[in-house]
This record gives sequence, structure tokens and C-alpha cells, in this order.
Amino acid sequence: MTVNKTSTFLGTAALASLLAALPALAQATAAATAAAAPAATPALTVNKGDTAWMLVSTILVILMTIPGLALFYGGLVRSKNMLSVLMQVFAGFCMIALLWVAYGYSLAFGGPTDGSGISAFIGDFSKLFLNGVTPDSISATFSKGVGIPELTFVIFQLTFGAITPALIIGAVAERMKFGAVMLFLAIWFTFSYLPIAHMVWASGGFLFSKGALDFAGGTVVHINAGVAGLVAAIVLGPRVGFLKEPMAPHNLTFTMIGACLLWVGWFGFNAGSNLEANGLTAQALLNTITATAAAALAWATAEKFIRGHASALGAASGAVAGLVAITPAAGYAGNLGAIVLGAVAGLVCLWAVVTLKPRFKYDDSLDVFGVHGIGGMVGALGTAIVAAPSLGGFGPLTDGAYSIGSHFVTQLTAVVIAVVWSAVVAFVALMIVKAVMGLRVTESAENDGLDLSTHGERAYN
Amino acid sequence: MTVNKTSTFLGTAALASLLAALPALAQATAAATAAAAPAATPALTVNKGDTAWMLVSTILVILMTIPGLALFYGGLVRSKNMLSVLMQVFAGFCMIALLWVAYGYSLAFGGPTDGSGISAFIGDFSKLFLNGVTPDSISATFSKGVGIPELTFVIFQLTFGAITPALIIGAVAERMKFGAVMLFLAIWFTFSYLPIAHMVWASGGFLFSKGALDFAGGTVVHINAGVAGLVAAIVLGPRVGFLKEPMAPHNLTFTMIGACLLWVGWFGFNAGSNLEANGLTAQALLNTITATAAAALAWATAEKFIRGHASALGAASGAVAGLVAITPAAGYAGNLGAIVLGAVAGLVCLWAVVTLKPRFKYDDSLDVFGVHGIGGMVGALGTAIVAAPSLGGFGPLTDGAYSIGSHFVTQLTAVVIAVVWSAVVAFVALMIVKAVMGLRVTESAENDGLDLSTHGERAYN
Amino acid sequence: MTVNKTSTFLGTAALASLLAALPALAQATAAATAAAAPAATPALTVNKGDTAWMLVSTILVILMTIPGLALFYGGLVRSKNMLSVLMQVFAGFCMIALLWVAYGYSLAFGGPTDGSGISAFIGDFSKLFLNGVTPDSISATFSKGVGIPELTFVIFQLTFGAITPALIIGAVAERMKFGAVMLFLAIWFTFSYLPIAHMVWASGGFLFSKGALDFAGGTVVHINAGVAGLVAAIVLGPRVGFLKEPMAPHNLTFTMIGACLLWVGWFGFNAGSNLEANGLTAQALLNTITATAAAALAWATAEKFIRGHASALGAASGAVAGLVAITPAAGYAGNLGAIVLGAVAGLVCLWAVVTLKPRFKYDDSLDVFGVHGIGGMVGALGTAIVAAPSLGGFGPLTDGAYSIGSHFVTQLTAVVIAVVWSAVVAFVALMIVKAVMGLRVTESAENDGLDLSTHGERAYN
Amino acid sequence: MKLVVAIIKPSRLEEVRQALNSLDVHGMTVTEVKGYGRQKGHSEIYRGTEYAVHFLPKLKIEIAVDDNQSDAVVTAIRESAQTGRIGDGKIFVFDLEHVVRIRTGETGAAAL
Amino acid sequence: MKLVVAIIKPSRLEEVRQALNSLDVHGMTVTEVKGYGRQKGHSEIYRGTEYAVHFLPKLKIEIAVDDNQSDAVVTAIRESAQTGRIGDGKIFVFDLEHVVRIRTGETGAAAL
Amino acid sequence: MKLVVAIIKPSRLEEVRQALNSLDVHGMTVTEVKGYGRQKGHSEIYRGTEYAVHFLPKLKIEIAVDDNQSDAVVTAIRESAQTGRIGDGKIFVFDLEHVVRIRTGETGAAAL
Ligand SMILES: Nc1ncnc2c1ncn2[C@@H]1O[C@H](COP(=O)(O)OP(=O)(O)O)[C@@H](O)[C@H]1O
Ligand SMILES: Nc1ncnc2c1ncn2[C@@H]1O[C@H](COP(=O)(O)OP(=O)(O)O)[C@@H](O)[C@H]1O
Ligand SMILES: Nc1ncnc2c1ncn2[C@@H]1O[C@H](COP(=O)(O)OP(=O)(O)O)[C@@H](O)[C@H]1O
Repeated sequence: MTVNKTSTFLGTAALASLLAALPALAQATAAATAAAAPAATPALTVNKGDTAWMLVSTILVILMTIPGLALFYGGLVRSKNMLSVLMQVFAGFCMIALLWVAYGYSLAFGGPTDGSGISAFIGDFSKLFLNGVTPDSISATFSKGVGIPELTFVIFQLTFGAITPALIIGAVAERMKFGAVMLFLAIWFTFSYLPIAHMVWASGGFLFSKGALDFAGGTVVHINAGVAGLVAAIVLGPRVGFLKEPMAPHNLTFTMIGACLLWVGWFGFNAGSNLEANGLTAQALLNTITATAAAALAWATAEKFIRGHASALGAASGAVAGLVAITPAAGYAGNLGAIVLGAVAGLVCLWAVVTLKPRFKYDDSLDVFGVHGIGGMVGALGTAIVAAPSLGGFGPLTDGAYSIGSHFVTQLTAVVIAVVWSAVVAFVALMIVKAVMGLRVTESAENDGLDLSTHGERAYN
Repeated sequence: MTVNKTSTFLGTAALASLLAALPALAQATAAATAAAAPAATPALTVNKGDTAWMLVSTILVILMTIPGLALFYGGLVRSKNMLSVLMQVFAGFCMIALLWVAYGYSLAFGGPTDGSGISAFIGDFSKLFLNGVTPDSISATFSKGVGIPELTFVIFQLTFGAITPALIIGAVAERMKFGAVMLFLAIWFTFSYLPIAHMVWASGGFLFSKGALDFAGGTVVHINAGVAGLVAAIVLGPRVGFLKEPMAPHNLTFTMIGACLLWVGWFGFNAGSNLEANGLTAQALLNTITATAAAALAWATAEKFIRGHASALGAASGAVAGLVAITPAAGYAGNLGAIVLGAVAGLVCLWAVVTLKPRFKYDDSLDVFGVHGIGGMVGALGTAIVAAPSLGGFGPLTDGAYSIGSHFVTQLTAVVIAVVWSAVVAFVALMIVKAVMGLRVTESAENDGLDLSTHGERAYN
Repeated sequence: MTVNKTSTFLGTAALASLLAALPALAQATAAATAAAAPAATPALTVNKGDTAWMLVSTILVILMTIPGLALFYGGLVRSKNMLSVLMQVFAGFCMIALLWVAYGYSLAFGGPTDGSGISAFIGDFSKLFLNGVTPDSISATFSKGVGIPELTFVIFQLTFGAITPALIIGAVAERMKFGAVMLFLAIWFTFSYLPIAHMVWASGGFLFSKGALDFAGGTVVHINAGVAGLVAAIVLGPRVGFLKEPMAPHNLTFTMIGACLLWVGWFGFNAGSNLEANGLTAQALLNTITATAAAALAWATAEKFIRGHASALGAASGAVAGLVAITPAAGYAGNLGAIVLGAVAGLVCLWAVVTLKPRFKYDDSLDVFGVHGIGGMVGALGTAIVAAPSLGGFGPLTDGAYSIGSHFVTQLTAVVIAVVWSAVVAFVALMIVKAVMGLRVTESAENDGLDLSTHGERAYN
Repeated sequence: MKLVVAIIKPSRLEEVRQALNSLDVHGMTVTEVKGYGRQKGHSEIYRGTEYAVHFLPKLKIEIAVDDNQSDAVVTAIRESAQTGRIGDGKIFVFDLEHVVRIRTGETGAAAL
Repeated sequence: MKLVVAIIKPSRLEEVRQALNSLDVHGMTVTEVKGYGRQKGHSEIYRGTEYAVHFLPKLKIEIAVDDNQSDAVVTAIRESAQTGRIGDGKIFVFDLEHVVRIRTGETGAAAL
Repeated sequence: MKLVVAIIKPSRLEEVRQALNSLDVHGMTVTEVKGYGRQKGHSEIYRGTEYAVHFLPKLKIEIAVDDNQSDAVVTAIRESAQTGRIGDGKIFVFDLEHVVRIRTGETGAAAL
């Protein structure tokens, strides 16, 4: 492997200029409306019921990641790579948690809230290591006058920052170096997750100001991770033996457990994103049940028609597709809207996995793009529709009215920006990592399995 | 297979007339007391602590079902049927969740609350697709003036409606067609679960008015499902090789995980049924710990004496028996009452499984009747006793007094009604399904295992 | 086996006199400050948000034990002993839950709160079977005027009492008689856990009065259990074949699931120990994330340098070490303090397991001492440092100042007392059990595996 | 002595064991194997990908017998393992030169 | 008849199956085994303890063939299973006295 | 050449491996099998149902050796695998016609 220092520098420079150049796009008119982002408004009252709910939601999203996502992914690989997947998710979670405290929260939610200059695209360094955030600091919620301890917002958002890079792991499973995975996730988290989270969720963020709707992270989390996964899968190239030898999931029981824990944890993800415990939280939770149920049944039923068998893996995959799609719409969709959105996502993601992927022959090992990328797009665009009050939704009114068309355009803009941004960052990050340490394990290590070759252990004895 | 359309029609007619005929039994004196059922009493105040707790309880009951129940059952079957069990529970949960939103909630909790006419037995169609239920709607709790968002009541009750049919799956495991399971559960849910839930829990419900005590669903959930399981096991007939070849559980670790998650989720089930977060909720939670602990130890200890070995499966089975038995009594029993009730349930259910079942040779694959049916009866009848304030219980007083005898008679009435109702509905439903699509897979499919023959996949590779 | 009744009596007498003799050490000046222990102060207001949070925390600690700890331990043994580990943890939890209600709560938190006489060392029998504790009873929290239902305190503390003995099981795995494990845990719980919990946490307790800092149980839970585990491992002697035949973990996937559930449940353990849902609770939760993440990465990275492989089991073990170490400091440490404390604990526990244990050749099967004992000491002593406000901590001020030195001495005193107390009680308890029924299964039973020989079943078929 | 080896369907093990018991053959060794033959496999689909499964689960039974028992054992297995459906398996007979019982050191027919 | 037994690396199974197919050999029985030989094992470390793993996963393939096919089968296996790296395995050939097809009772070459 | 096959108790594998090593036999293939013989099984109870387990876990070791080594190998196994308790297992010796080392194509004793 030739370590190409020049390309590393070029890559880093490209990333830096990406961040630096984009503020030019910022709209001077970025709205300064009240935001999810913490602001020490004096009049905010904290209710311990909300606090309790945010603590629980945080814990749920962690459960969703470890062991939820780890098991969902782990069951799908061959047994010789089981621990490598568990370890990548586990260590990835640990690493991002520390980066979040170090600078992630500050870059995502620190800085001016007026969207001036670069602040439309990224926060600042004012809250490095949670500087100034004490147990008494308060963040605003979506309800006027209602606050929650800022630390609950910090930990809740930490879990979002941690699960998003972890999602990408499914695309590179069974062949990437452990160190390379870690470094790649760290770079991508810094240059793609943080700015996009800032743009969409921070007061004054570029997309936030444009009115992009993303209740719990369809764009920030799923499109973002799905696209990075696709790029990584293509750059890495397929696993040895891909499309030649059988690579059947080694333990679908673990995958099913993982899918169930993803679902359970996702209630914290989606309903927690309301930042309060009220009737709308219950609506978001209900939508997260019904959209998912509809998607699981849609996928399994379609499989029955196409292939003759409704599979358990199909139902689980459909459920995840539904969860992804309802994520941006969780608090905006009405009952019927959620069900329809879920069903559509189930069918479209099935198509992406069964038809789209084989056509292009990229080896997205565990279908991160097919489920999270595509499902995220269905959700982001569908949100514009199902949020319409005329369709039973709870979308925000502009001058007393809700225009599906204009919301659709905004959502599409957000999707395009996230796709391009994430793809560019992922590609450059991979080039850097390749230059620094190489991306893939040796072929013989891949044959032996990463558990033994990388981690020196085996899952089952 | 001969599709007998006539019998289908007869069956459907029988079900319909069952529902239609029963109101004649309704007591004109049905009490119109404040109920768990939502009623938009203007003076209700919502506390976010209660809301947070109801959200959490909902999530816990989902955890209890998927993956809890799915794993508990799945570990007990042979590995060739693992995914079929996971899939039936998973897809069953999805289907009922959608039916609940479509008409389940309306039929269970919609309609007049005065118990007039048919409303003593079933709700109406006023809340189809949650018509009129908004994030601002409020439901009453058991405390005067205290409300919770109606949507939290909707989702909490959704989980009860979903787990109950899923319990039945254990009785028909390893041999029933997937489509037949789904159709059977849908019919049984509609004609047995919904009316019994209405009768017991809705304001004006027939058994509610009679004062039947069922804190969290001993009758509605466990007797109901246990009896349906027994009927289904008998109608289906035994598995190929039953009592001839070994059918040892393929993975008791999964069964133990499942038992633990059932227990953990059951706290939401039982303590959540208080609809508030207060001292009585903690009492219900404590009872759900101690009754279960006593039952697990009682079963395992008795096994040690009978068979020479205290088995892990015995402890887990005992725990479930204890959970079932304390369910109706969770908020009524005192500390000692809960422990005694649990221990008795552990012993009685052990007897049901070890002595009763072999005597009648029905193949209730995973002992749904032995544990849920019998345990539910022990609990329902025992509640009359342990709820007595003289025994440390918290049962409701009538004219300042608590009569164990009269409560026992009421409980017995409720048990008998549930047994008969559920048995009739289950039988007719099975006949309908048999006529429509047949009940069992072919013998060769059963030999190959349902995972491969029905779902086209294997759990372990 | 010779049952030596005399030695049994001597042992019991020794334990009794240990308890009786120690009050002499009690400081007359034991502070009578407001305490975590319940006191029916009339002015306490209960907030349902706090109540909801305490209910959730209780459930989380149960999840942490069953299935969390059970799986973490179970995955590490050979498959022939899997069920025995699950069963010991499960049955142990059940047994202690009942003992807690019977007399545990009373001995830990009953009696005078002024530390007079024996009350500095142990509670009394005033609350046997929760006598007098009703759904309306209220316990004080750490905030003036804020109470929680006493029953939530009872159940929360129940889970602490139950998990502590369960931790010891890892040290005696794969060779101890089931009955002997149960009896040993019951005796040790009574004579070591209860007095130490009382001394550290009850108002008027000996160490509480001295100002020992133990937010969530570093001394009470981890040092206590770790030392008992070491003593038990030594007294029992090594497993047949120890250091001769391979005893590789049979299923590291279960161990990883267990580690994740331990972590998730530990949030209830640590953040629940604040007894309220507020900003400090979020801080404790954050510390429980970051210290753990730092420890997991520290252990795995060190392994990479020492052995060439960063293992998944290493990351999981490191995580547990971090969780143990942050336990006493959870609500006292600031952000950086928690990270440093975690990283140090990861490295020290790695040393204990890789270097210390082999040197002394005791067979602490699953490293209870190496991780909980040593990690607990690192945490207890480290708390004195990281709690310092000058280092960003939240430790209590004395006369407006925080002295690391004097706190360190207090912490060291608490550690020494716990080590000696637990070791003596464990040793005597083991001698009693040995005399009554013997400690180890026969060699042939050990060869066959405890699942078959003791429980009459096998985990996998 | 002979070693009789039979590849059978897993579900026939119990019948075979009983058939051999009635011949007073009380020793055998069983291995889980996968078989490939005229019996066709099946295909499994995981997400989008289809896998052809050519190998089916079978059991291999090995029985060491005295020369004169060999035919009876072969017949007993053939009858008890037969279902008449494709994939029933094969019986192979080998010459066995030497047998030792590890526990006692006995050799030849006495070791069986 | 002969029984050809080959110990091969698991990853070569598919090639071997295809090579045999092109010889018109359509039956075989496969067993998962562990092999010990010149190929060195590796060590695994769990917490502090290091385990030397001497045995490596291999597959055992058994093919009953008519005498005259035996050499062709051996050659086909040798070529398709070879990677040239240590641990490729062995081929053993045994004399097979008698074969029976359980389903039909056919014997000898007809039973293959 | 001979193929020495031993059915042994799983716990004896390590002793047997070392005993063979000291004879300079450095190759063998091991299979997990289940044995049925004089050693009685046990019964397991799951909920109400009792299962008789007739088959006990054993290991099958196969060692190809040159004719003149055969006796020494048999003796070494017998001694190292013996516990003296029922169920210790059997040793079978077969004639081995032909051996090939896949990696090199060597045949006969050179292939071992
Ligand atoms: N030539 C062979 N050598 C070794 N084993 C064979 C051979 N042919 C078949 N088998 C074994 O016998 C089993 C059954 O063979 P198959 O051809 O499928 O059906 P049948 O026995 O009914 O002819 C196969 O699965 C395989 O295990
Ligand atoms: N003497 C033997 N008897 C039986 N099997 C053997 C013998 N020697 C080797 N094997 C099997 O062949 C496999 C490969 O042998 P090895 O010596 O490692 O490499 P190579 O085949 O390249 O010489 C071993 O893992 C073992 O399964
Ligand atoms: N006739 C036989 N053919 C093949 N394997 C046999 C035979 N008899 C015994 N075995 C194998 O040897 C093992 C030990 O035999 P067993 O009769 O239990 O005890 P022992 O070896 O002490 O006589 C059995 O479990 C079985 O695997």
C-alpha cells in the first residue's frame, strides 16, 4: 500500500474548504425563531415529567444502538465476522460519545442562533467539553415557555450523533480494517453529521431557517448515513466471493432481536424528539408503531407475491424501512398518513434491495443505502405530504396555510444537500483513511474472518 | 382440502349472533362510575409525570411482546421452526396494531358509557381510525380529576390488544399455516378480545359494572388467550411425532432471555395499568416482583422434590405463571398476598403442565393453557381474596366493607364468561379459517420445518 | 463429606459477634443530616416526574440483572454450564427480592436515624415485611422538601440488594452446588450487604456520618461483591482443568448483549440514585456514558498494544470496569473527571485481570474481583479526587471548601472496612455452607456440566 | 469384522436404533453430515439474494459388527431407514481389520 | 468399489462439487471436521487467558465410486481442492466391499 | 498404510494428541460424533416432558499411518484415552489403499 501523503493533504483541504465555502449560500433572512437548540431564555420552566421522559428517551436510543443495531447487523453477517460487527458498533458508539462531549455538541448546537455567516452551517467552539453547561442550564423545547435541563438535550442528541455513524458500518461489514472504520467514522461525523445536524436542527441553521421538516432525523440521520454507506461500499469494493459464494446470515434470531430492539429504542428516538411528554409525543409514538407495522406487512406481503415466501427477515427489514421513513414525519403525520407512508416505504425499500442493488452490483453488505438512504428519502419527501393538516397531519402553517408543494420543494432541497454533502465528505474521508492506513484487511484475513484476524477471538466456541 | 363455504357462513353467523344475543344479560343497574375508559370530563388535569410513565409503560409492553414473548416461545421450539415463531409473533403484533387503530379502540372503548343496550358488551364505531382523538384529547384515570392524554391510553391499550392474540401462538406452534394463524388471530381479536376487554374495562361494560376486579388483564388477557390456545391446540391436533420423538427446546438461553424481558416488560403491563405514577404504581410494581419471584422459586423447588432437579426452564415457567397470576391483582394485593398468590400459581401451573396436560394428551405446544389459562384463573379468583383489606390488600370497599365471598362470586362469573366466550369464538374462528384456507401445513412441510417450507429461510447458517 | 456441626455453630457465632461488636466503633458525633433514607418529614412534596423516573430506574436495574448480568456471565462459561449461570442469577434475584421485603429493607433502612448504638451499623426490625410502608408513605430525596413515594425507594433499593449478591456468582461459576450458591448468597446478603448498605447510605450510618461518598454503590455494591467473590473463588478452589484445558467463552455474542444491557440498565442504577429527575440526574447519566466509553476504549487500545489485538471481549470488559468505577462518582464527577476516571479504571482492571490474577493463580472464573473489586476501589478512591469542584466536580463542601486529602482518607477508610467486613463474612458464610451441604459438585458432575448434572437440562439441542 | 456405514435421513434414527437393538447390536456411532445426491436441494432468499442449498442434512451411522452379523445389520438398517422417498441414503460395508476396546484392551469381536 | 475420502479446506467445497459434477459424480457426503497437521493453528486470548488452537476447520468429503472411476475422482479432487498453501489436506482411498441404496435395495455400482 | 480410527471421550483429546506427538505422528482429523453403547445415557425433562438421551458426545479421531506405525499408534491411543470407566470407546483399524497430499500431489507414506 502506498501511503500518499499528498492526497491526504488534498483531501483534508477539500473538506475544510467545503465547510468554509458553503456559508456563502446562507440566506440572510434566516429566521430567528425559537428552536430546539438550547437557548438560555430566562422564562423557561422545567417540568420533571419532561425531564424524566428525556432521560428515558436517551436510554432508549442507546438501547437501540447497543445492542439493537449491533445485533441486527451482526446476525446478518457470517459467524466469522460476528464480533467484528459488534465491536465496530460498540467501539464506534464509545468514540463518538467522547467526540460529542469534546466538540460535537458545540459544533452542532453552539454559537449564534441568528444564522449569520458560517453559523448557518456549523456551530462554534464555545461549548467545547460542554464548557458552561451545568446541571442548571436550560434548553428550550418546541412549546413556548417550556424548558428541559440542557444536559438532557446534550445526552439525547449525543445518542443521535452516535447512532448515525454506526449505521454506516453495515455497508462496509466483513472487509474493512477496524482502525480504518474508526477513523473514517470520526472524520465523517465531524464533517458531515455535525454540519447537517446544525443546518437542520439548530436555530439559525440553513435548512432549519428554510423550514425543512425533520422531526427526528430522516435527513440528518438516515439519508446522511445511507449515502455515506453507499459511497463507502463502492470505494471499498465487494467482499471476496461476493455473488459467488453463499453469504447467508449466520443467525437471524439475533437479527430479529435486533430489529425488535431497534423498534423499541426508536420510540425514544422519534417520540423523544418532541422534547416533552405530552399528547403529541403519544401521537409520534403511535405513528412509530403504525407506520412500522404497515411497512413490515407491506414488505412481507410483497415478498409473498414476488417470491412465494413471506420471510421473517423481510418483515424485519420492512419494519426498519418503516421506522426510517416515519422518522422525519413522526410528530407531523396523522394516523392514516403514517400508515400509508410506512407501507410505501416498505415497498420502495424492497425494490431498492431486490432490484436496484443487483442492477448496480455494489456490495452494500447489509443494505444501509437501500433501507436507510432510500427509506430516508421516501420519508423526507413524504413528510411534506403527510404533514398536511388537510390529510390529518400536524405540519406547521405559514400564514395560516400549509402548501404541500412548497414544503415538497424545501424537503427536496434538504435531501439534495444532504446527499451531495454526505457523499463528498464520505469520499474524501475514505481517501484520507486509505492514504493513512489503508481501507481493507488482507484477503487471507478476510477469509479467516475478521473476528480471528483482527480481534483475535471467536464468537462461538 | 374441501372448502366448505356453508360452514364458513354458519360460523360467521354464529359469531355475529353471539355478539348480538348477549346484551340480554346486561344488568339494568350497570354502574356509571368513573372509569379507565376515556371520557372528556372537563375538569381533568394532566400531569406530565403520568404522561411520561404511560409512554414508558407502552414501550415496556411492546418490549415484552417483541422480542420478549417471541424469544420465550422461540427458544422452546425446534430450531427448524424458530423463525416461524418469531415471525408469527412479529407479524401478529403488526397486524393487530393496525386493526386496533382501524376499529379495535373504537369497539373496545368507544360508545356510550352507561352500559345501555349492546354497549354493555361492545363499543361502537364512533372512533374508527381514531376519529376525533387528537393530541389534546384527555382520558380519565382512576383518580378523581386526574387525566392523561387519550392518545397515551390508546397506545397503552394497543399493546394489550396486540400481546393477547400473540400469546395464543404458543399453542399452535410448529404446525399451523402462517396465513391461517394471521386470519385466526384477526377474527379472534375482533370477536373475543375486543368484547371481553370492553366488558371488563370500559365504563358501563357488563363485568366492569358488576365490579369484576381485573387490574391489568388476568381475565381479558390471560384466561382469554389461554382458553383460545387450548381450543386451537385441540382442533389442530398434535404435531407430527408428538409424544414419539424428542422435541426438546432448541435454545433455552433464548427462552431465559425471553422470560426476563417478559418480566421487565410486565412492569409496564401491571404498574402501567394504574395509569398514573404514584405510590400505588410502586406497589403494583413491587407485587409484580415478589409474586413472580415466589412463583419461580415455588415451581423450581417443587420440581426438585418431584424430579430431583430444579430446572432453569422450570424457574422461568414459574416466573411467567406468577406474572400471569398477579396481573389481575397487581394494584389490589398487599405484600404478603402477592407472595402467596404467586407461590400458589407456581404450584398449580406446574401441576397443570406436568399432570393435567399428559392426562388429556392435547398438544398445547408451549403450554399456553397450562400457564396463561390456569394461571389466569388462579389469579382472577385469588384476587378476590388477596384484595381484601383485612389481608393487607387494596380492594374497593362497598358500603365501607369488602366481602371476599361476594367478590369471589363476581370473579368466578367473569372467569366463566371469559372461558365460554373465548372457547366459542376460537372454535368458530378456526372452523372459518379451516374452510377458507385450511389450518395445517403439509406433513412434509412440518418435517422440513416451517422456517424453510413457509418462510423460505433458516434461522442459523 | 463430613458435616461439621460444630464449625457451623462457630461460624454463625462469629458472624453474630461481628455485627454485635462493631457498634463500639461508632462515632458519637454521627451527623444527623438529611438523608436518602426515608423519613416521614411532613413537608415533603412528591413530583410525579420523579416518581416516574424512579419507577423506570427500578425497572432498568432489573433489566441490568436479568437478563443483562446473566447473559454477560453466561456467555463467558462453557456451553455445558450456561443454564446453571442463568439459573443462579435468576433464582438468586428471586430469593433476594423476597428476603428484601421480608427483612432486608428493614435492616438496611429501618430504625433510628441518629446513628446511636448499633444503629450506626445496621437497621432494626421495625419494617419487617414492609410493615407500615403504604402507597402513601414518603421518603426524602437529596433535595430539601422533595419526596418520593417510599415504595419507589423500597423497590429501587431492592434491585441494588438483588444485583450485588448476583455479581458474586461469576467468581464461583462452573463448579459450585446450586443449593450452596443460594445459601451462601442469602447469608452474605444478610450479614455483609445489609450492614454495609446501612453504614454507607442510611441516615446515621457509620460511614454516611463520616461523609463517605458513594453515589450509587461503588463500595456497597462493587467492592463488597468483588471481595466476596475473591474469597469464594479461593475457598472453592479452581475448576477441574483450570489452566490446563481451554475454557474459552462459549458465546461472546451473549456476553456482548449482556454488556450492552448492563450499560443500559446501569443508567437506572447511577442516574436513578439521584432519586429525582433533574439536571444532576442528566449529569450522572452523561458521566455513565463517557466514563464507560473511555474505559472501553482504554482497555481495547491497551490490548492492541500489549497483545496486538483489540478484542470485543476487552471492550466489553473495559466498559464494565468503567461502569463500576463511575458508580460511586456518578453524581459527583464533572465531564472531564468522569472520562479520566473511566480510562484509569479500564487500564487498572486490565492489569488486574492480565497480570494480578495469573500471578496468584486463583480461579475467579469471570473476574469478579478483577473488575468489580479493583474497579470499585479505583472508583471509590477516585471519587475523592474527581468530586473536587476545582476539577469540575460536584462534591459536597465542608465549611465552604472541598479537601481532596480528607475525602481521600474517608474513602480509604470506607474501602478498608468494606474489604475486611465482606471478606470475613464471605469466609465464615462459606464455612457454614460447607458444613451444611458442601460447596462443590462432584468432579464427574463438573465434567458433565452443571446444566445436566444439577438442572437436568441442556441449553442447546 | 465389518464396519457397516449408513447414510440415513435424520428422522429415521430412532427406528434404526430400535431395529438394531432387536438384533442385539448395542453399539454405534452417529455423525451429523450433509448429503448431496439425486435428492434436490432448495433455494433460500435473504433480502434480495438467492442461495441454492445443494446439501441436505443426513446422519451417518457407523456400526462395527462381527462378519456373520453384517448381512443382518444391513438388512435391518435398510428396512428401518426406508421411507421410499428419494434421499433415503446408502449403506456401505467395509472390511475392519482390527478392533480394540479402550477401557479393557480387549480386541476383536470381544471388543464390540 | 472404492470410497474416496478427502479432507479439504472449507472454502474449496464448491469447486470440488463442480469438478465432480463434470465427471458425472453426483453423490457425496460431507462432514465438518477439525484437522491437525503441518499447518499451524493460532492462539486466541480471552481476557487474560491465552488458548492455543491446534485444530483448524476442514471438510471431509466421502464419495463412493466404481473402481474404474476412482483415479479420475482422486485427480479431480486434487486439482479442484488445491490452493498450494499448507493445509490443503489429504485424499484417502479405501476398498468398499458392498453398497446398498436404501430406497430401492439396489446393490453394487447400481446403488451409487 | 492403515487408517486408525478411535472413538474417545472428548475430555481425552488433549492427552491423545500429546501421546501421538511423542510418536512423531503430527497429523489427524477429528470429528464430533455421538456414541451409543454400554454406557447409559440420561434423561432430561423440559416442562412436563421427559426425553431419554441415548447418545453421548464422543470424538472420532482418524489417523493415517504407515503400516509399521499402526500398532504403536493403537497402543498410544489406548493408553492415553483410557480412564477405565465405561464409555472409553473403541479403536478401529482399516486398510488404507492410497493416500495423496493435495498440496503437492505426493502419494503413499510421503503424503502423511
Ligand atoms: N456416491 C456417493 N458417495 C457417498 N455418499 C453418497 C453417494 N451418493 C449418495 N450419497 C449419500 O446418500 C444420500 C442420498 O442419496 P440420493 O442420491 O439423494 O438419494 P437415494 O439414496 O434415494 O438414491 C446423499 O444425500 C448422500 O449423503
Ligand atoms: N496422518 C493424518 N491422518 C489423518 N488426517 C490427516 C493426517 N495428516 C493430515 N491430516 C489432515 O489433513 C489436513 C491438512 O494437513 P497439513 O499437514 O496441515 O497440511 P498439508 O495437507 O498441506 O500437508 C489436516 O488438517 C488433517 O485434517
Ligand atoms: N459396535 C460399535 N460400532 C461402532 N461404534 C461403537 C460400537 N460400540 C461402541 N461404539 C462406540 O464406542 C463408544 C463407547 O462404547 P461403550 O459400549 O459405551 O463403552 P466401552 O467402550 O467402555 O465398552 C460408544 O459411545 C460408541 O460411540
